[in-house]
Amino acid sequence: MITLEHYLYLSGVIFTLGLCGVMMRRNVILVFMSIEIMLNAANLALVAFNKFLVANPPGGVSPDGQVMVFFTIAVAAAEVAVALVIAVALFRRLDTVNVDDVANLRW
Amino acid sequence: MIEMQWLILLLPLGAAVLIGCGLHRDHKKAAFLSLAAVWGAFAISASSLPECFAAGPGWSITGSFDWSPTQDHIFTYGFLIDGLSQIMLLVVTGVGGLIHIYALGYMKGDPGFGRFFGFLSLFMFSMLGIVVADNLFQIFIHWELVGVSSFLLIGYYYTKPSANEAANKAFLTNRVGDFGFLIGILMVFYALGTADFGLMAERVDRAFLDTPMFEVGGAGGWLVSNETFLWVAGILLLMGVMGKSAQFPLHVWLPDAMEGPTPVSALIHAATMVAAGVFLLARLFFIYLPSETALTTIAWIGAFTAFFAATIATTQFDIKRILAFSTLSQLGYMVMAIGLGGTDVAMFHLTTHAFFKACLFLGAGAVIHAVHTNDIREMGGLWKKMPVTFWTFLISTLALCGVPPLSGFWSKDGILHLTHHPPAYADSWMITVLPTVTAVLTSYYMFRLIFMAWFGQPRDAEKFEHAHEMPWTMTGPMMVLVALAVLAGWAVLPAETIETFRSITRPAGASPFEPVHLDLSTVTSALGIFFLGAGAAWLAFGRGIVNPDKVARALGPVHALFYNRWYIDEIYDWIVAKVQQNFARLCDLFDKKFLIGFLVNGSAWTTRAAGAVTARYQTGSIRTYVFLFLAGVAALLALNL
Amino acid sequence: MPIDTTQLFAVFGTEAFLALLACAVVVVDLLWGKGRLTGPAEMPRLTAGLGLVAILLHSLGQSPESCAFGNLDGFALFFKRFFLVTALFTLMLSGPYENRLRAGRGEFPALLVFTTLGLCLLATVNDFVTLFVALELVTVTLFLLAAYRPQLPRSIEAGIKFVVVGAVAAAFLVYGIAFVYGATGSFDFAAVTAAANTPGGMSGALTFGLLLVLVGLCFKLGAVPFHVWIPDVYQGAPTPVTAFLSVGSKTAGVVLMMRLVFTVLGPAVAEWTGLLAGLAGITLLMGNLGAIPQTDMKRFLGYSGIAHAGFLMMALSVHTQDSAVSMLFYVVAYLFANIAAFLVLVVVSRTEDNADMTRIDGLRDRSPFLALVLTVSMLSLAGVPPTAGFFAKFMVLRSAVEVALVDPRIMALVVLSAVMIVVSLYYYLCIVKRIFMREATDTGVLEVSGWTRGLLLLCLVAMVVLGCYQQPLVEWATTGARALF
Amino acid sequence: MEGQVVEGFLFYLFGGAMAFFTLATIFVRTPVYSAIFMILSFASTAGLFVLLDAYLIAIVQVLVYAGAIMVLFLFVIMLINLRSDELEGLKINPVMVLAAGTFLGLFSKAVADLGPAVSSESNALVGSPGLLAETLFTEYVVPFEAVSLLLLAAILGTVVLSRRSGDG
Amino acid sequence: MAFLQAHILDALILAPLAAVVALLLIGEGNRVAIRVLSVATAALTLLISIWLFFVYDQGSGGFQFVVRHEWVPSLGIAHQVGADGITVAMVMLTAIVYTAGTLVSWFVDSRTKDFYILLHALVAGVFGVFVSLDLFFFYFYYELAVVPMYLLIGFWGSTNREYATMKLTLYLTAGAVVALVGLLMVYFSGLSAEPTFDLLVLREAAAQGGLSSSAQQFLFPILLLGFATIAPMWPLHTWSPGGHAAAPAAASMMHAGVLMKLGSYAIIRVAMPLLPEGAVVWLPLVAVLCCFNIIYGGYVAMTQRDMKFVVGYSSSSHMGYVLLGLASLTVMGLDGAVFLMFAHGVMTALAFALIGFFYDQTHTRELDDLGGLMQQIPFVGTLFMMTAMASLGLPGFANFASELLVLVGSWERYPIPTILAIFGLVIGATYLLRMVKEAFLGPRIERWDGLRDASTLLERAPFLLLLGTLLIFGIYPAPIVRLIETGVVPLIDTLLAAESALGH
Repeated sequence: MITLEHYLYLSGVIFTLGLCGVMMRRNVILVFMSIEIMLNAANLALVAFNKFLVANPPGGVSPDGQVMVFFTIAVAAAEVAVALVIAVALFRRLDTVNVDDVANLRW
Repeated sequence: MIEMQWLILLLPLGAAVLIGCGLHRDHKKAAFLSLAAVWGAFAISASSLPECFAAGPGWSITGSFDWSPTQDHIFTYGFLIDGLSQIMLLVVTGVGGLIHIYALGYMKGDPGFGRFFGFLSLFMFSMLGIVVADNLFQIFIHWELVGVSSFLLIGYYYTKPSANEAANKAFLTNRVGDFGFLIGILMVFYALGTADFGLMAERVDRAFLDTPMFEVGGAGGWLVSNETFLWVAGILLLMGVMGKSAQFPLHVWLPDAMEGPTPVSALIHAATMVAAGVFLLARLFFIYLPSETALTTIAWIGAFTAFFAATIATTQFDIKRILAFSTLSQLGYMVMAIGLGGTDVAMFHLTTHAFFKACLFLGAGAVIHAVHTNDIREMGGLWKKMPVTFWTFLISTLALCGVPPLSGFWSKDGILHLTHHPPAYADSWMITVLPTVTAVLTSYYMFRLIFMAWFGQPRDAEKFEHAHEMPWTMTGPMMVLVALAVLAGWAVLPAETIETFRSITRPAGASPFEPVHLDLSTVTSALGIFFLGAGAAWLAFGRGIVNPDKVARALGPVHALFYNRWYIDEIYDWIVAKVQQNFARLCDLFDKKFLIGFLVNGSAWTTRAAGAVTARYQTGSIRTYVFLFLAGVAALLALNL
Repeated sequence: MPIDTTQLFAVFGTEAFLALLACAVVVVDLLWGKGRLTGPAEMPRLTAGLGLVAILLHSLGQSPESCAFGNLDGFALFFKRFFLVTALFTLMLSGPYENRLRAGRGEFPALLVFTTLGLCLLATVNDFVTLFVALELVTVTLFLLAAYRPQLPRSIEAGIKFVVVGAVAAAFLVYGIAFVYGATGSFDFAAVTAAANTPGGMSGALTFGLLLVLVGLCFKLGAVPFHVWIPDVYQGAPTPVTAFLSVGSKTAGVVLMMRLVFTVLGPAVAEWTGLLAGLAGITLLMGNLGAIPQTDMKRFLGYSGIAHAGFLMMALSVHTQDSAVSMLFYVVAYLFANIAAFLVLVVVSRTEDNADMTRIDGLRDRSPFLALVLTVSMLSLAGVPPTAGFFAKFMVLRSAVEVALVDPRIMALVVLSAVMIVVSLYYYLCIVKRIFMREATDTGVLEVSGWTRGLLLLCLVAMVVLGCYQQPLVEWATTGARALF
Repeated sequence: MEGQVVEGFLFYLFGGAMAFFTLATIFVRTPVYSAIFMILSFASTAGLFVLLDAYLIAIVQVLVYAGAIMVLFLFVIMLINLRSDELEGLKINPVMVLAAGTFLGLFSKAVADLGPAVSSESNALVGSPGLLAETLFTEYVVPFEAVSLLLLAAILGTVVLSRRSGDG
Repeated sequence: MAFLQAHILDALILAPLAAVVALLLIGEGNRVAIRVLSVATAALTLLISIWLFFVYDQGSGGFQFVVRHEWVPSLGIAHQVGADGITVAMVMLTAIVYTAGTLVSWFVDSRTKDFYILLHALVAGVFGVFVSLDLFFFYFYYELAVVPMYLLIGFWGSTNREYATMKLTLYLTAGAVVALVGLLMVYFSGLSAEPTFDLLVLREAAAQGGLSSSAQQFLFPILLLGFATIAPMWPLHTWSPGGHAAAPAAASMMHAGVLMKLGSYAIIRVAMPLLPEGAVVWLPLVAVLCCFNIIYGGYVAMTQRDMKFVVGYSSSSHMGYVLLGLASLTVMGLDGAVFLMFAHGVMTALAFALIGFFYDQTHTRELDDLGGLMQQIPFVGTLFMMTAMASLGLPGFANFASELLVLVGSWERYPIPTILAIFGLVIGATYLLRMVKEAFLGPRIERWDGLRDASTLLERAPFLLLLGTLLIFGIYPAPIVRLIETGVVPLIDTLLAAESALGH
């Protein structure tokens, strides 16, 4: 039987993979994509939690978790837009999208 | 009512203050003020003399005010004029006044003339404060003030490095003495619960004899027997005396102090200040009285100083230094006399010594003034040029050597008499022999001086030509002093006056001693001692029969020891320059390297380095940042989940 | 479920006005800013400023109110006003700076208003969904503002770093919210409070979720090790943005942390003392040490901000009412000091937008007034009387010592903070040293406009007055903090 | 019983696909491929959403996420036209992997103690768009408005930043 | 007038603060106005302090002129000022040094305005500390006094100034922070029913039994550590000599003269009355450490070649006597300690003023470079010599009178430290005389022929003011001793009661 834990572990693995992507990819676009993967994992967890909530109130379970996913997706969209415009600006100005090349502000 | 006696202190103080506040620029006014002050003080002191002699022992005039009143103890400042201080007052103001006059001539033309008289007045104030002090703390205050006046006067020629060195040496040596002195004061003060001399004398018996054990430094301090307590306290107080009266081993400053102008040497370092120690011992005799150990110690220190200084005097060439060592020696006599219980004799010798030694110094000053050298090897034959000075000098020398019937005979033989019949606690053949040998040495070195400086051929023709007799301002005081030196003996005084003098200068409890009688044996022995010493000097320096250099060579190390003042200065120099200075450097090193360098700067450096290291983690690389972020998350979770 | 719009407006009036204002600024910009209508180029900024003033006045008239969507209590009101003032100051601060922008001049105030909107919303939130959205509103607009001068490599770099770390933080936040939701079944703060305070209610999932939420907030506040973005972004971002980041964004973290710790966790926070104290300690340590070797003013102020976050975290770890009051006082003190410092920086960095420390060398001789303001600001940051910063630190320490007497962890923290106060004084004094004891390397004329001068004077007076006469602010802060309990 | 088997099969299918495509996204060298794998990964997620009765979300996932957002990514990738060979590849740092692993381990600890609000039994929640919409527009009206403003601000900001006429 | 009389202590703090504000408004170029205003302010505080000296009712003692303004009631903070005998003495000291300092600084030509602003701010802090009867403001003013010094030394200073001033400021702040933590612990310790910073309430509570003795023994060392840093007690003294040496004349005067006294004042005012049993237990440690101050400080002073360093180390040596007096737990010892704070403050201010005077011309204070200055600058030289004499404890100067009280007072309880302290007098004489000799005496050095002596009244006034103070209270200390004792006696009563309660 597929339980909540299954979904959660899947979500956790995906989240961690996203994290690894953020830390290990050089291409800033890929870094952003990895972040999207993390958010996606969170969405999965939200939806899964929503599904497995104990139906306490008489009116059943409200789809709060799914609503949250809406917001997450919207926010992610905005974030991506902003991130990408900055990436483009970076490319225009410095001719690179390698995160290792943007390490001049330090110490 | 405010007592007139306050003026004794206020006059010199006022003079000093006025001179200090600007009058020093006007030499005449400054000198006048200073003289007026000292003679005014003399007059006031003298005014109570008849009353004092009439009333006999137990007479006193007192007055005091609260100087620093605290709940625990009210420090007072006052005066106590009893027989002892009465005599001392007269000596100090009288001799002091004469020397003031002498200084008018001696210091004539000196750019610091006004300043000099200011210092003299300051000194008079300080010294008189010791004399009239009615409590221990006041005496300590003036003890210090005398020290500083002496410092100022020794270092009067402040452009001369040697004078400054000497002044510092004098001050510091005295400070070392005062170190013990103050501890002694504290011990006695807490043991008796008072610093007032009158009350102390009343309480001393009960306090010490009825309490077998003492706690030094209150509860938790050391528990000592009253005998030990008294001995320790007595020795500590004696340290003050050693400092001021230049007793071995704190004598080193006095010969160097001759760097000061000669009137200063005469006033401070012969007649008055150095006698303060003796005076103090007489003042505090009641403390010593219960402790024979302390008295013995005093006697030995005095006897040794007397001998020791005399040996050194036999080899010196600087006229003032010879006199200085002679002073040391004589002070040793006085201290010894007190140790043997003879305060009255000591005070008497103090008085007579003040006269003739002051006169000797003034004479020496005149010589120096005339020939511009201190070295007796460069003098010679001066008696023709400076007859008045010569005669006063000679008579004073005779007085010093104890030739009857001059005053020195009476006082010194009194002491010698004491040493021949010492009290049981100090009974030792050494205590008899040492002073006698010292007396022989005294005649020897004084006549060595006389022969070398005054007789024979002038060794330095130019200087000899330059020599001349002194103006009356200088010779006058010398003549007065020599007259006193001649007359102050008992020969010319009525018996009852002598008796009064003895009784008033003898503290309660001290048993009186036999006066010196002018009988054949005494005179013979006195003359014998004199001729022994003077004759030896005559042989070597008068007639040249014995070559002193050969003797010196024959004596070898002994001569070297004497000539180098028993190497005491060298030892002290070593202690100061090596031990103390190195310890100071060690402290400095500890401060600079460890406290500042290691702890303070070290922690600052560590912090800055830590800052630099911390900032290095901010690598600028995004992946590091995300990693750190994740690491933070993992750590948080690991610690709290 | 019907919505009572009157009540909704009573609670969210400020936000509504801000939204309108943001749109208005955009419109004004379109009309005037792009040269289509003749008028001063400052029109958008003026509009935003006047609007903010009006909204501030409106907010001053508001009284505590609450509805299902949000909770406008005394605490929220305090911070709304705080954010409005901050925004206003930043707007004034950006005046001298704006001339350097050739593009986006009009949008700058608009974005600022959007950020303020998010900040104000944050003060009112009582559920995690709104929290997340409002926080992202703040963060995303700040991403944009940080990279607002894409022609400057520094600015882009700041933007990139901010975006990456900020998005990761957001991901953690969402993930945490998801777990909180899973553990309690609701996004409401009240549900968490209930769950956390029932025996055994603090499940692993809830802890996990709350910790990740905490991480997301630590990111805003700048608590170590979630501070990594701060120095770089502060250094790279345009100076007014840095100022806004340092005050507004950080305070957003403070507000939410306080809500989380004091309200959401409630009594259960006692279990978090060690955690918070640990974070506070390491933040104090890293912030203060890191500030020492800095040579760029903005970066320096970034580290200084981390150090201050440490102090705020310390108050948080104490979690008494007194400590809450002290945090409110602290942020106000910090506001004035930082605004003053950044304003001076804007002036001295002149056209180059270079905040290297050599810029302030010899400032005393170039402009005594600026020197005075910057010095007082540094002293206030260092916590030296008679400045507001002193009293702020005093209050934090005071509240901490009370608990330290019974809790050795807090005692250790107090000791560390005492050491760090000294360390911080060192690096602030180094700035003072530059102002007074160095020769100026830049001899250009410093233009200080009337507005700038006025704002500087205001900050100066505020710093000194709040340092000497603290009672009114303490009272406000007490009113505000009381709402949390 | 049969439903459970089917559910299990579908979970493993979508879940496996999601994990695989995610891995591929991260590990593949060429950004364009990455983007495509990511779209596939998101699509698999949408499948999981369907399994969880979140139909509307699943649609949104496909339309907005996989559709709009990923297309945006693709656009940018094209725009930048990467010289992929020099940029690509992973910089695998064992410490980072360790940290990620630790995180996963701790995550599993949290999953092991989920608390009373959830049960292993799924509830009868039906992801009808109506219910979702009602909740969204009543209970979540404030964040909804806020998110709209967020999007507006983002648009405004991106417009400014992408303007070519810079300020130098 | 009655109002003014009641608020006289407030006026004391406000006067320099008003001067700060006024100076901020005066143009920088108007140097004459700046100087006159500054000197006038200082003179005003001097008059106030003298007036206080005479109107303080010694018969009734205790805290007088108490004025209380509620400040932050919720935290128990009130601006409360008041003065007992100790306060009056310290206020006099401050006013005297302040006046002399403003006069000495008359000739500061660079950034005159800034200089005076900082000086006034510093003095306001110092006055504040002395008159505060509220722990919060006590600390507030204390920090206020510390920080202006940073710039005073940093900009107008000399030798190694940036290092010295940073060290000094950080060191003192570190001490202050420790003290603050300690004060807050006392505040929360339950000494008073409600936590309050009101010193009068706290003192009353402490006298009524106070904290448990274990709590007192825990808290006292914290306060001691904090306050002893500025005292400065060995081994926390290293900020002081360097700081003094680097500071400009007026700053050294304020610093060594007044600021350093804040530490021991704080111990007397706060630590001892609030934690009497703690004090009884811990003061023996102070008695031991103060020996290091005296002996070690003296020996280090002996090796210094820079005159200000000599005086600086001598200051830390002298503060050892103050600490010894504090530790003595006798009326006499404590009288002496407070009196010595006063005397040393004036003396060391004079020393720094004089050194500053010729340093402005010679630009060196190295003893190796100087010599024979008495011939070129006899007035300064004479005064310096007198200062040295005062410093080495010569009767006639207030230092002697106070040191005597300390030594006599502490003998019963601490004989060995007292003996060492007396030996310290010997060491003191050694280095002070050596310094005087090497700088002022000896043959003329032509290099210094151009030196100008203090010849105008304006130049001489500050020196004479300070010297006169030393002499007046040295020759007749009874008035000030009586004054100080009104504050000391109740304190000692409390401490002795605590001691018997502890069963020592």
